[in-house]
Amino acid sequence: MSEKAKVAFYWCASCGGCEEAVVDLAEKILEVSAAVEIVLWPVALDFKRKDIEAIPDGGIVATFLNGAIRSTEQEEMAHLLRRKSKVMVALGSCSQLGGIPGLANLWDRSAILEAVYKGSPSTVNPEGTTPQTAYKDNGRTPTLPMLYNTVRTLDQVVDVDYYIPGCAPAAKLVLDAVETLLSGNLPPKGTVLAPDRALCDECPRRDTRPDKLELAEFKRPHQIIADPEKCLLAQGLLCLGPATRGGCGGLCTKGNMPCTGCYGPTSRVRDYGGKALTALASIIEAKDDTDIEKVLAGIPDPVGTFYRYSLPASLLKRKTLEA
Amino acid sequence: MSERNGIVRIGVYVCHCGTNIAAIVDCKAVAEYAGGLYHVTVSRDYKYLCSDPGQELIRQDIRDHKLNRIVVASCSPHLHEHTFRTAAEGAGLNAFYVHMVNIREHNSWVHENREAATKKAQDMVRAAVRRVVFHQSLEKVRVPVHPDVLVVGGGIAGIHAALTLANAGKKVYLVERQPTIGGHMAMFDKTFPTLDCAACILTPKMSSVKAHPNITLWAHSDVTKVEGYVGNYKVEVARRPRYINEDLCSGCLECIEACVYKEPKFIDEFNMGLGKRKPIYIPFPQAVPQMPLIDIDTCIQFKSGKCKKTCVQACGDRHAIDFSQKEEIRNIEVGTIIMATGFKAFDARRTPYYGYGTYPNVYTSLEVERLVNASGPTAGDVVLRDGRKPKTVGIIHCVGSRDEGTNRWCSRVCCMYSLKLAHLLKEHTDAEIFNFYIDIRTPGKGFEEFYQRLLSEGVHFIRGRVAEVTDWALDPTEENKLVLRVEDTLLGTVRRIPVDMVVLSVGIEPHEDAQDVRRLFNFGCGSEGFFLERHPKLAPVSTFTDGIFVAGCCQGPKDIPDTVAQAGAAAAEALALIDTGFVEQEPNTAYVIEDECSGCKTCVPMCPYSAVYFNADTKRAGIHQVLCKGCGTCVAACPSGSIKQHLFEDDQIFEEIEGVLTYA
Amino acid sequence: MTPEQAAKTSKGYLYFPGCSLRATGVAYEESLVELFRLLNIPLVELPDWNCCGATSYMCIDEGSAFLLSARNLSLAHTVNSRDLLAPCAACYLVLKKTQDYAAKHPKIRTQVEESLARGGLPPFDGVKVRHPLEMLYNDVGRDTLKSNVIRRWRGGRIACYYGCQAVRPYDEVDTAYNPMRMDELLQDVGAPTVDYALKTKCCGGSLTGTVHEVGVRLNYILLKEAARKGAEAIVTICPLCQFNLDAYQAEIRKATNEPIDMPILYFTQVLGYALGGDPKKLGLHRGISGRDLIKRWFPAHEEVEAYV
Amino acid sequence: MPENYEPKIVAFFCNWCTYLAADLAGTSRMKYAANTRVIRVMCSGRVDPQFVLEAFAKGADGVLIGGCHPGDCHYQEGNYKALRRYYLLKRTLREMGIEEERFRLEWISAAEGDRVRTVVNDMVQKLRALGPRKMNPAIEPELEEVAAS
Repeated sequence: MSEKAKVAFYWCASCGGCEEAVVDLAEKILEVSAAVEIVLWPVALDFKRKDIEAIPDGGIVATFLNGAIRSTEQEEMAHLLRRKSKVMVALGSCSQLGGIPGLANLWDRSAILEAVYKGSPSTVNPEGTTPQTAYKDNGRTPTLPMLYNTVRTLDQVVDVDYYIPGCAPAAKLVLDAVETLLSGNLPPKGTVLAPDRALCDECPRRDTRPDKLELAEFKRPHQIIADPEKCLLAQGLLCLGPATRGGCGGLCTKGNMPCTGCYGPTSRVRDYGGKALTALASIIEAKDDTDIEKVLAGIPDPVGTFYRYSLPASLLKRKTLEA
Repeated sequence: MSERNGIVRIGVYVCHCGTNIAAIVDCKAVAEYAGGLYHVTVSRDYKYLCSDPGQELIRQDIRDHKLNRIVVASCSPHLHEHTFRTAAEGAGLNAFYVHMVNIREHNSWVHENREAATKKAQDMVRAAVRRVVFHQSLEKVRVPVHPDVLVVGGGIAGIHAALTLANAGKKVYLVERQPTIGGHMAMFDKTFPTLDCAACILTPKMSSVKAHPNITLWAHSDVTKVEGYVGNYKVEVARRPRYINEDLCSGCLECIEACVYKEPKFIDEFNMGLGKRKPIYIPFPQAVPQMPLIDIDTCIQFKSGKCKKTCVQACGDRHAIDFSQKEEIRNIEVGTIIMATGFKAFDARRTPYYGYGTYPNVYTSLEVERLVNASGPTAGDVVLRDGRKPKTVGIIHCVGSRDEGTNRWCSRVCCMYSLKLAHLLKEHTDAEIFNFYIDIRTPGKGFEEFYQRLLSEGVHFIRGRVAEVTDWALDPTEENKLVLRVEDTLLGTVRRIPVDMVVLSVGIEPHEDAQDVRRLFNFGCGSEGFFLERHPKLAPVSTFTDGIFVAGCCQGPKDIPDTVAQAGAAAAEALALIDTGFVEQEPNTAYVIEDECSGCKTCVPMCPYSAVYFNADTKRAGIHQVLCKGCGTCVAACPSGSIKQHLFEDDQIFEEIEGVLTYA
Repeated sequence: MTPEQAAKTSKGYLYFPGCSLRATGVAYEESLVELFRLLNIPLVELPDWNCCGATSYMCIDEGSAFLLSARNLSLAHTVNSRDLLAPCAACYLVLKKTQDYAAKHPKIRTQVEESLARGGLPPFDGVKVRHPLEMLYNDVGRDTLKSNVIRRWRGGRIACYYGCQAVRPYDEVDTAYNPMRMDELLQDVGAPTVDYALKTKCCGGSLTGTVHEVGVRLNYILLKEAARKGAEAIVTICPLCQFNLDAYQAEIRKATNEPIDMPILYFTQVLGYALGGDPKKLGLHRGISGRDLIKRWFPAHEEVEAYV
Repeated sequence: MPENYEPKIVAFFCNWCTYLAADLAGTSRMKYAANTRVIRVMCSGRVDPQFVLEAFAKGADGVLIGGCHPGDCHYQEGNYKALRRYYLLKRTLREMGIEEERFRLEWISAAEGDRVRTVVNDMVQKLRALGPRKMNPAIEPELEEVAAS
């Protein structure tokens, strides 16, 4: 056992979907577990923080960390695991780009607590209780991790070696990544362990997109019955496949749903949203200012659309608020 | 970056441009600042970098310090980018390692605060230093130049340019909108200051155009489409029907004689409506091509189909008259284009206070040109519209010129032609003549002498802008006269001058469709509508579109000598291109990194030149390098960052952005 | 009448009389009211209006002058969305000028608005200032006017005199050079007009009161040229022009020995009479000069006749 | 607002119209505020939204794009592409808390040197009135007092 490579899995601000991606390895997981020694996997196995602290620095071959960093606990664990690991892998959109939790960057901590614990219609909280980081109770002071104002990607907190994109990542990518890491034949640091072409490359609908596509309006999926063969963008749907890294094999587009961009940008792009925006705006047909505005009304939530998974990783990182 | 581009050694050069830059920007401080930037090996300021010693300084530094990037902070790249690129090449450095920072036009000339201007210059230099790190060696693309030339407009400018080129052995297409070439000059009687007859010097040139084997003349035709780029323009010309078959017509003009209208009845455009013509007509006797045309608005055959067609009978066996003639489209390929579309005379109705159109005896200068012309509607007899002969004439200068209400510019010709018309009217009628002027401007060879001559001929000159031409009479001397009310600024009093005839010396304007025309050809216009030259002094006949040149009044008001000189210059520019045989294109083309392209096709509709295409076999986009004009629109559109543009790489621009915003 | 015209005129107009139409120019008001009654167009007087400031106040204190004029605009804004009719050329010009300057110079606008606010008045945006000549020409239209004519023209030829302020510098009433709209309207009711080069030349304005000789001479020129062109009467659109041309003819006769005695009418009087208005109600008895001619041209006992 | 606050504007000017107009403003010696830093692109259509985002991310107070008038683009329609991106980007920026005045697209032809002057001066004036950019909040909020039981 002792010569087996130590591997850790950890989750921060995420939904747990990435854990599913690991479970999705199905029987392959046996091969993985045969090859490695899992030293941390909170979702499945009972290890404690002290177990990790006991491992010498660099004693873990690889940590697969999913989820964004938005609390003191997540930041501490990220630092701890970084120290203990030779290789740090950001697993999934949240860890790589901020993910869905990253949209919290349109607000700050107080606004979020206000909405979640007081403002939301389904909340019953007559005393207006909100989470406290510490609470004095009979001489004890239990503490809770503190929620930050801003959600960060993993690499904004610690040094990251590799990224596995996706919300959730395709099981195959996880498997390939594990195999690559175990092989010792490591790609350059910073590599995203997925193809570096946009999704269209693997989308079966690509050939149905007209060479010169110009759109007169944008439609939302509930407004039309999408043709199951034809390019979704050509049907007016907001498909972000052209701007999004491939690797998923077109799971959504095969399911007749447009790509929402969870695999993030290719390596040549600094701001996913900027490129997603240009992919759509560039092919609008209208020329007149009011006509253009009319077409753009079909994109009611531009930030939520273009930065659905990547707001913390974007150039602006978050919404600016009054000082 | 260093791995990709080797060891970067940058030389920064800050130009004083005499005091043009140095007076506002602290050039020494900028150079010192640049010297401290990463990768900068040498940094200097210098009085005139574009001078020979300035260029040599750069070349010497390249050799001595093994510089492989050059940043020149001086004037606009539109002025001297070529100079400094060539200098770098002289020292063996690829031209595209040079980048210019504009600290003159964009800085010292527009700012007043030395501190702010210097800071801005430092920001811009820092951006450039960061940018050039990412520059790469590039090769210029050579494109062959088609040897044929298109000349648009058959006035004196177009005629002279066409003949110059044709005489040099080049094939020329001359396209003219009117049924005849000759333009405005053909309407003039005499030319100032020599008073030689306009027709005598122009008509031989018109005939040579028709006779020249190298010139294809298409009158009564319009350019309808222009595609392509320098050296390779594809042009579509629509030849409007004259209803005369030009191959069959012998130019005998018997058809005109034979027309069922025995007397000319319709407004004669060439004579400014002072004469009459028939439905089948030739604009004027020396028109080229020497061939009639039919006006379908007045021809009975076209209006009712029930004409005796005496013209056809007169034409007889030649069968040249063809009522069914249709517009013909011709497609040609040329390498260069000369725009010589001329001007529009100011419409005197826009100055209603001068009574043109209200009082019949108010004439425009062009009408008077026809009136004094021996081949004009009155055979040179100056008879007013009411049948009288004028005993007094008032000539008002600057009508539609130098006027906030109409056009602000000087027409550059109305002083001289007003003097000429004063002389001719005096000669023809012995009338008393008053010139009303703002200033007399005679800055040409023999011009001032001509003015002195007029003074000695007893023509009156009253300095003042005429307020109005009116027919209200204060006393019997003004009965049945046109009264010019004017403040005589030399006497300091308001005067009323009663005259029989008023001549409005109208100014020069761009054609009404000048904007459409230059859009068709894709080059620039000034705000007033005259075609914009590339540089007012150093490239006066070039446009910002390579291979298209301008000559004559379409570029701005000018007289015949200047027009001819400019036409010659435009022809010479075209010849220079043709005889070089190729043009070197700025290698700022876009290119697809095929391996990275997903084949999403977003880029394909971006390109107006169809340079971007989708390869159905490889499922990747591609860009025809020869067709790409380097706008970069597809680059900005590519959602996966798989298209790049030479000289405007993403990395280079990002570095510039960060450079101007980073405080070192 | 087009549907747009009908909508516009049936809504009616706010009316700003100004001082002249209540004094020397009372015939202008009388004829305007009568004409609008004949055309069945509502005319509502602007409540609590004040002096427009005229052009003289502008020269002394622009700030206060704008405020004076803006108060009227603000009142009009409060009342309703009808256009504001200013028949006096001076009122018309000053109101237009206030709007124009406020639009072009935010500082003026702010000052005026602050002052208005202190008086509890709203801003003065959005009120359209109109002159009856242009309003009749555009909103009523030549065709409607023509079809309402029920009296044949019995008078002589007319010189149309527009004066300076209605056509300069704003050209909504008509162009500054050779305006023709009044000519066209009068021709429509049958009155022949002459070519009159002095249509927009100066009537002397207040000069007749200040530098009297100069002012009167200007009127002499206008009258004489009209006569020379064969006109027997001058028709105006401005109360000051009308007054200047009308009041000093006796003085001119005395000074020049020329038999000048010419009726000076408002265009609303001529139009009103053609549409069947009562001469008295049109104020035609108020003229000073050419009274005989006025009586002959506009007889009170004249039966209204069907005139198609 | 800090004293003597001077907004910094990154300006992307197209080579054929607005850059030349700025040259013309220079040769005409028109004076305007020294707050812009011009980056030359061949066409306003080259302006990738990322450039604008990058400029704002690196602290620009304003971004100005200058292109040829509609119908006058040297490359026929690049300016229309710029226009479409501009509108979408403007909406996106607004939601990111960047005020509208900070991002501007202007059509300025090569003959309109004076327009460069007025547009730059106007933008500088508006940005001065607006003051410095809004700040991002600190990632870690100030710890609140521990509540007593």
